Amino acid sequence: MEGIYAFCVGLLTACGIFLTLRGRSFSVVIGLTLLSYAVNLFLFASGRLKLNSAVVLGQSEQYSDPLPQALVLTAIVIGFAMTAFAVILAMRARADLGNDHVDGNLPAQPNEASNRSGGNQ
Amino acid sequence: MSSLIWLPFLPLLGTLIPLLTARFSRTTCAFMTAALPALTLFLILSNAGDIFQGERFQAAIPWIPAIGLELAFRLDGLALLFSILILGIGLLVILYARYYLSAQDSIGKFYAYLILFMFAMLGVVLSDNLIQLWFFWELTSISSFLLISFWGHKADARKGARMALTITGAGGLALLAGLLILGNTVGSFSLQDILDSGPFIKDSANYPVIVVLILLGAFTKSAQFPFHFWLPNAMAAPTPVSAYLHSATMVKAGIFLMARFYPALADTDLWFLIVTLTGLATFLMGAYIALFQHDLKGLLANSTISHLGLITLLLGMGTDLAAVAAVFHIINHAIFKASLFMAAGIIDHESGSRDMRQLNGLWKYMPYTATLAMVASASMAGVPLMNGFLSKEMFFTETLHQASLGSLSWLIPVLATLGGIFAVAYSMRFIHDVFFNGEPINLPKTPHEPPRYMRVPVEILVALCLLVGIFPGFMVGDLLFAAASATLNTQAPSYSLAIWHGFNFPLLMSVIAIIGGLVMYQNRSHLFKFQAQFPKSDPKLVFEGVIQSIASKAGRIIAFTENSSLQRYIFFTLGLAAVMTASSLLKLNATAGQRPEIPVDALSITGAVLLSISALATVLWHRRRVVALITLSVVGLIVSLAFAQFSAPDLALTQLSVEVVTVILLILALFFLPQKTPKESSPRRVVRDLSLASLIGGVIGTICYALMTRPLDTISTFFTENSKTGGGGTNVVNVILVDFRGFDTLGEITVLGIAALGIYKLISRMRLFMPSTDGNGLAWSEDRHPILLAVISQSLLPLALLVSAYIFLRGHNMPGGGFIAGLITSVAIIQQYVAHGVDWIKTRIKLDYQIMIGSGISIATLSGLGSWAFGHTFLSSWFDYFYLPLIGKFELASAMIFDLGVFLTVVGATMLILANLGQLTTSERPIQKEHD
Amino acid sequence: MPLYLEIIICISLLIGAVFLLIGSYGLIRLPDIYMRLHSPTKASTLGITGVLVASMIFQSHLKGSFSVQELLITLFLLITAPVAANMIAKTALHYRKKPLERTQNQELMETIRDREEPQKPSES
Amino acid sequence: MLFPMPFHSLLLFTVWLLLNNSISAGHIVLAVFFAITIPWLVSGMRDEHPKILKPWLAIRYVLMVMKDILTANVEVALLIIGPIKKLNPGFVAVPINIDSDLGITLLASTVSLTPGTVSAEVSKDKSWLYVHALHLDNEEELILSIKQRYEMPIKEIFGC
Amino acid sequence: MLNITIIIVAAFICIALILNLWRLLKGPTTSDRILALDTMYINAIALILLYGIHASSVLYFEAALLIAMLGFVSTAALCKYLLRGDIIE
Amino acid sequence: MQHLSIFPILIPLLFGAIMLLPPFSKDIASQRVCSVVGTLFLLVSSAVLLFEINISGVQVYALGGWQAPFGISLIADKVSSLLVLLTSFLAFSVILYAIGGKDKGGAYFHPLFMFQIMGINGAFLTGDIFNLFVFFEVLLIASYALLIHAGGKQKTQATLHYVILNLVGSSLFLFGLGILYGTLGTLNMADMAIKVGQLEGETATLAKTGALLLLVVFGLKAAMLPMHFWLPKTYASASAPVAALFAIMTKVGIYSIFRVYTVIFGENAGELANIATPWLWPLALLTIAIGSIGVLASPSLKVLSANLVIVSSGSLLACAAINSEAATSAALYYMVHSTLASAGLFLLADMMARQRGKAEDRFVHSRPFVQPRLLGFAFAISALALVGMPPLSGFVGKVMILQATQSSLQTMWVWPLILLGSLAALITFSRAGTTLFWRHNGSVAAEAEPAKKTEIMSVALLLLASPILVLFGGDITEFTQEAASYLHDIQSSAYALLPGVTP
Ligand code: NA
Ligand code: NA
Repeated sequence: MEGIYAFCVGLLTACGIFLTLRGRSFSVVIGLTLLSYAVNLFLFASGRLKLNSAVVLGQSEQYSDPLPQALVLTAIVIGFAMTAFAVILAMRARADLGNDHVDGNLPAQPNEASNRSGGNQ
Repeated sequence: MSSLIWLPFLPLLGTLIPLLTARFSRTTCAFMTAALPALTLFLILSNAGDIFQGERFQAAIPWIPAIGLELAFRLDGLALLFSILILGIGLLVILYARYYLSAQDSIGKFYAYLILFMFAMLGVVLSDNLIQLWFFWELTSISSFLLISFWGHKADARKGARMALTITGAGGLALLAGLLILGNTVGSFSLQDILDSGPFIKDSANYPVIVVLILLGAFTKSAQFPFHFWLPNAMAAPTPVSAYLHSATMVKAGIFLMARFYPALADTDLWFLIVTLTGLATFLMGAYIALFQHDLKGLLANSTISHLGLITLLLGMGTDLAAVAAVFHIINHAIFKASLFMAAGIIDHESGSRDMRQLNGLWKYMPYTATLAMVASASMAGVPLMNGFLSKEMFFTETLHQASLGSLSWLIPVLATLGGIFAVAYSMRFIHDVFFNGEPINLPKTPHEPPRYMRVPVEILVALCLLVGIFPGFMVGDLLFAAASATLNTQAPSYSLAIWHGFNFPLLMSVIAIIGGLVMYQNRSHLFKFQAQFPKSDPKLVFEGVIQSIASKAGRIIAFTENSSLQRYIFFTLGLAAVMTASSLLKLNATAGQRPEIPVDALSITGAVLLSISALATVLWHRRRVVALITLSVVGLIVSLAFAQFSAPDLALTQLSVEVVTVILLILALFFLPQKTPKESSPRRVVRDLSLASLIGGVIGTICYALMTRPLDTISTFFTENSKTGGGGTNVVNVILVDFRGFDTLGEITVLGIAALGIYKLISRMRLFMPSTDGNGLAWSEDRHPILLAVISQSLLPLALLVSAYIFLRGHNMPGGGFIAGLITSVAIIQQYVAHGVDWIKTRIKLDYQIMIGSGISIATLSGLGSWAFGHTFLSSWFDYFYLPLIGKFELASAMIFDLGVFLTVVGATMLILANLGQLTTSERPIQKEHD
Repeated sequence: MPLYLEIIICISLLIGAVFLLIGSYGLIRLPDIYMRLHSPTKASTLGITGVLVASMIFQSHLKGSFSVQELLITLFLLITAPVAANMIAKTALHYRKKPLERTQNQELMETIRDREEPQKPSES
Repeated sequence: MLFPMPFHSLLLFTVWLLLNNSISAGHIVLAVFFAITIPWLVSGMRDEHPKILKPWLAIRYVLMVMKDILTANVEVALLIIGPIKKLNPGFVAVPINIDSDLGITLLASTVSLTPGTVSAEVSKDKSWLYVHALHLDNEEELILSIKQRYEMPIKEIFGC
Repeated sequence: MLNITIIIVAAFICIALILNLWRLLKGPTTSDRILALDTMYINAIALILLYGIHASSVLYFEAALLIAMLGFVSTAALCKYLLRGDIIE
Repeated sequence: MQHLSIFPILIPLLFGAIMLLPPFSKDIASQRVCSVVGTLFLLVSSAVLLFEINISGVQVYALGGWQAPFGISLIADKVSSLLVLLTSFLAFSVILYAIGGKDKGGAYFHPLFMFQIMGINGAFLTGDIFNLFVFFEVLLIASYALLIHAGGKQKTQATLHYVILNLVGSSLFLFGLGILYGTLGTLNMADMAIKVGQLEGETATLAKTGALLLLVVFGLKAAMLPMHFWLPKTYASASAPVAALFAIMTKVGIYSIFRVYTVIFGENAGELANIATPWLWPLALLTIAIGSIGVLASPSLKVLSANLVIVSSGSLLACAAINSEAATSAALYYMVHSTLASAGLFLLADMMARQRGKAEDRFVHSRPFVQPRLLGFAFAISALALVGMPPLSGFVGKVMILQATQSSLQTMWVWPLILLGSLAALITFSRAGTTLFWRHNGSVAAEAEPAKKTEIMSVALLLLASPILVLFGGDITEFTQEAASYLHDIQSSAYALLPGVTP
């Protein structure tokens, strides 16, 4: 199980980082969200995985480590606050700078042809 | 002499006087300004007798021992000599400047700078501590900068001052390094210790470094080749400044430094080689260039360089007598050069020009001044009966005794004579070209004699030229001896100060110099023609050019590195992290540890597959934003399920609710952002990013696995053991949050509150582009508030609030708590916003979310403060069980108040963000009439 | 746990699972978005009810008291599922998603999309 | 007024006890507390809705719908796994005659939950309910059954 | 018996979830994806409740309840976005 | 006064929260009073705290009454209380400036300012590494919000970069924390310091990766190369009081490096002893170099100030790399000096920019100043302090750093860089000063805004600190020396803080 778990954490990290390295603010925000999932799972795992051992006294026979859980809770909330700020800041940047590139200006596009319509509907 | 500690500070006090007295008459100002330096001079002179007897005054009090700095002064012969020059000539300059400066110039500011500089110089020469010496050394650089740039509105003054500051400042840094190494080598920063450790220093491995660094300081300050070029450009300063800085003080500081460290550093081959060669080169070059200057002050400036070279050369020779000669020339040069500068200033002041091509035949207009100038330049030329002659004779004598250059040693006296020839020639030019040589050409003013008292300083100095020249022993004998002894740190050797030593070789050299000089001046036109062939380069422009090219190169480097590309910045940051972690991970032999693993089941595999595929899908489709959002939601859902599976119900709940709020937020944002992302990353960039991402992902995954498969001893048993008894709750995670680590939670809700405030700030001035169609040009639906959604949302609200209350109340003992409850409430309210719109809500509820945040944080904090009343630390919890008839046993805990604060902050923050974000559009967007 | 309880639990679990699976299967199988809408709205709702009943019985047994919390989940789902379906249908209509070829009264779709009254009211 | 929304208060009271699986005195007190405070809190956030005039009819209606949900679900499940070729989907416009939004919503929801139909839209003038049927045999029959089986009772319950 | 049933049921739900994901990835329309996500929420509820039975634990109910409540909100918001762009107007 | 050590956190927190509530929430005048009173309280209590610590030694404040290592403890020792006092003094001075009118142009300036102070003080005081993360986030989010204060395109753009980079940083921080908890099983820094010494083999290797991740995070905050890129634009675009307050932000990163890599991964960390040093060395030196190049390239006073911050970060990192008591002492002194001096320069730059019309603070010729003498004097003071020339505090700090090098190899690298850095600053400042004050055309600009009394007072306070640091340099360096030796002594910085634990 640990192997699968670790694989997922690594994959999420990789996905998050790849998106964070993109040029558009929305992709970056999505990347950061993925990264924060990875972070939370990682931090959680630092207390080791246990099944059927929720740390509610009297409800389980053995207990998992409650401390990382508390830490992850804090991290989730803080991550939410930060993501929210980043999202709105991205909007503000679009409003102020006219585009949604993280650098505030669009890179020179050699050919617009690559901008194919994705057609999501 | 107990006053020695505060003596140098007397002039410093004086810097305020001119600023305060400037509003009175200029004369008053000048006299008041002069008072303290005069007093200082008097106090110092009153001790001269003792010093002539060979005594040395020292005083020190500790200051900053950590850097070896103490407030330490010494008054010995050398210091006495320099103090007299600094203060004496300083006083004359004060008098002179009173007349020189025009009414527009702020005389108060000028005097203030001058006194500051005087203080700094005095500090340098009186210092008995290396660091303190450097301290004052730098002060001279700074205050001379102020003086040189006194006419800062002129470009020349600015550039000249900058150049002087840059060169001397750079030298100062080298000096600091040298002094620090010197002090560390000896183990003391006390000057006396250094002077007493000469042999030790010269034997030490650090000696070459020390010598080079200290000499760099000295050479830059004393305008030695190749650092000489700043000095002529410092002539942009008012002439009193030049008279002061370039005769007795600033440039002499470098000489002083060499003299001061003479016992510690001199008399080695290295010293000889560097110092004599530099001195010789400077001596010749200065003299040569001086001849070709058309600017009166330019001539004097280059002559100064030359004379400084001469003194340096003497100090480099390493014989005691050479040192004596050097000290003597220091005195003489100060006297005649100060008077010459002042004379040049008078000429400039009264004729409006310093250009020797315009200045001709001034004898007729200012014979008195001319006479003074002629005496002084005679001294500069080394004409007998003048003081300059005496020290030059000693110099020539010493050059003859040099053997250090081996078979080439004869070069030194020859070159010295050559320098002498040039000196005579430029002195001649100074006299003849200005006072005779026809009629003035196009002078702005008709020249005339200066005011009476403007001449006084010149008269005094010229008188000194003669007096010292004729009665050297009487005038400066004791002083010279004391200063020379102090320089040598031992009794000076015997020498004769007689005017006449009989016909000897040095005399011959003098004669050759004088005759040669006259001949050379006579035939100057050939020389000028020869010189005119060389391209002229203005060192100022060259220097500015160099500085500017350095700045622009720096600019290019910065523009290249800080290219404003966030992608690059992130890449570097993550790259460093990857390199650091990966490199240390290489040492991990086995990834898996000893801890038994949980067996894999199909459910988990399904979860992993769902998670992986949706994460990958998010990446693949990140340019189709809505789709990415949906796949992201799946990832969030699976993560929550994972938390639930691995025994963290609280985490699952929190993750779920945060997830929903985040998605709503992202959807809100999506409306204002482009619907799709263009494909703009080059394949190379994609490969690069993919590699980095996989590397870090791999590293993190590996570490995660390695951690999970190793046993761990944690502090957590304490929490499970004390949760119920100490924290009053059975949900240990919640008890950690509100009690054991409640401080974290307080910080966390503060973060949330601040984020909301910040977002409010972001929103409040946002001007948004609102698309009227979707990404493909399809107009939006006209149904603003679908009826089913509206009605159902209304019915859900009370239920949601009830659930929220349920989650809140049970949090302490079962999964739940204030945070999750807060999010549920927020989501329920947001749901109303989605279903009904802002306008509808606005008329119906009047919640001030900002107040909610404020009171939430306040309540949480105050609940923690309550414990102070009982003498406990902040956030100490309190709980008890109560029994009420009918209701039964129930628990009350301070943690619940804390949790209430959390709840309020969460609701306030989320709503402040979302409601305001929603509100953004309502005012501008045309409201369609609802059909009813 | 008494056998009869176990049997009941197992049966309701299985029923639930089957319907859940059918619901999700329909999502794959049905040819257009309008038809697919039916499958989770109905089958999955029933499926989840099965699981909820099982859970309810099981938890009641576990706690030793009557546990009906799960009814609340059912309540929520019953309330929200039609709205979700309605909203999704609206989006599909809004984007003029073509239904299956043989869908009857296709001409109504544009009317529905614009929330107008039907041009020629059905022959009622 | 202590109970601005008596139905909701009752619901909240019940749900609280349901959530806590308890009818202890403490929970009853809390349940009453929430039954009073929550409606009071949200009362501002509501449009006026018609009152339930015939509660018994309402209960009967709920039970009937539940039964229909069961049967409908089985039917739909069979349709889903059966041959798709046999399915005849279609849109249907159902004329409705209910004044209140709540009533329309209830009707639409019921339609969605019961036999192979999903409420797709309500017309602007709220006099038509558009329905998508998974298998449309007989259009009139469907309209009639919706109107009789569901619309009628709803109108009666709310008296409109 | 219960254990075997749980395994079977879990397998069913897993398959259901995979099918949902399939639809979610395949689309073809965003509406389909939202529908798939919504269905996924329902299956997740079932899974959690099942897990509660399996673990004989009462701690999972809230998670199920929350998914039921919140899943709808995000479905509604996504649909509203597709319809109007602006979800809070 | 057993609660004294939490005052520096609680005072700004409460004042910040109260300013969100009526009657303060809608009225800037009362918020200003509130802020001044709050920061004054803070200043006084921090001073008293420092005084007490100096007399009676380190204070451990167990929050919630839960003893270390189980609960969160605040550690008020000489190091942290010095930096808290520094922050409080800075806060007080900056708020004086802000109430001159810079607090307008957006909501919530005062509460956010307070929260930012709370975050910084919390980061200095906490003895728990996760709590450190929390306070980092508090100060970061407040800084994000303050950065955009008064709006403008540049601000938005710079903030976006700053925010995203720091979000990445926070993720790395949590990864690092996860690793450290996963290997050490504790969060209290003193406890970690003790447990680290017992790690061996593969667990030690794992812990090392965590420690290095934290180094990246702290390095990002401290503007360590190659993570310094964000700083110049961010600082230069920030509104003046915010930029001035930011002068301490990099120091939080530096402080954390000292705390973590001296106490936890210091001499006594067994296999993990001094793990940061090999990385810190090159990066610190390169940071000084790139900062100095930036100094030379600076086109305006604000950018110059920002680049000077990078140079000072580099110098401080070099101290961390030297890793000795003398170096730590030098760093502490230098931190105080450079924070106040650069804050003063940021404020000054703003005062000057407001009087120069369109030229603002760029080094181009412009209209003359309304208050040339005042500004000139202040400029000279801050220039001297920042270049590191006598008689101001810069030279003391510089000499202390130079004196702290321990081997000739270190000397060979550190000395030239630091001295050349000073030269770069000297060149730039002399160019800047002569241009700003003497290259004029036209008359005073019509829109020129003379500096207000409170603003002058604020800058005066900040700049006055510099000569005072020299004048009382003996006592101050003695204090920093003691503080440094505390930090390097595992007995007092770890064992003594844990009840019942002995080496
Ligand atoms: Na002439
Ligand atoms: Na809106």
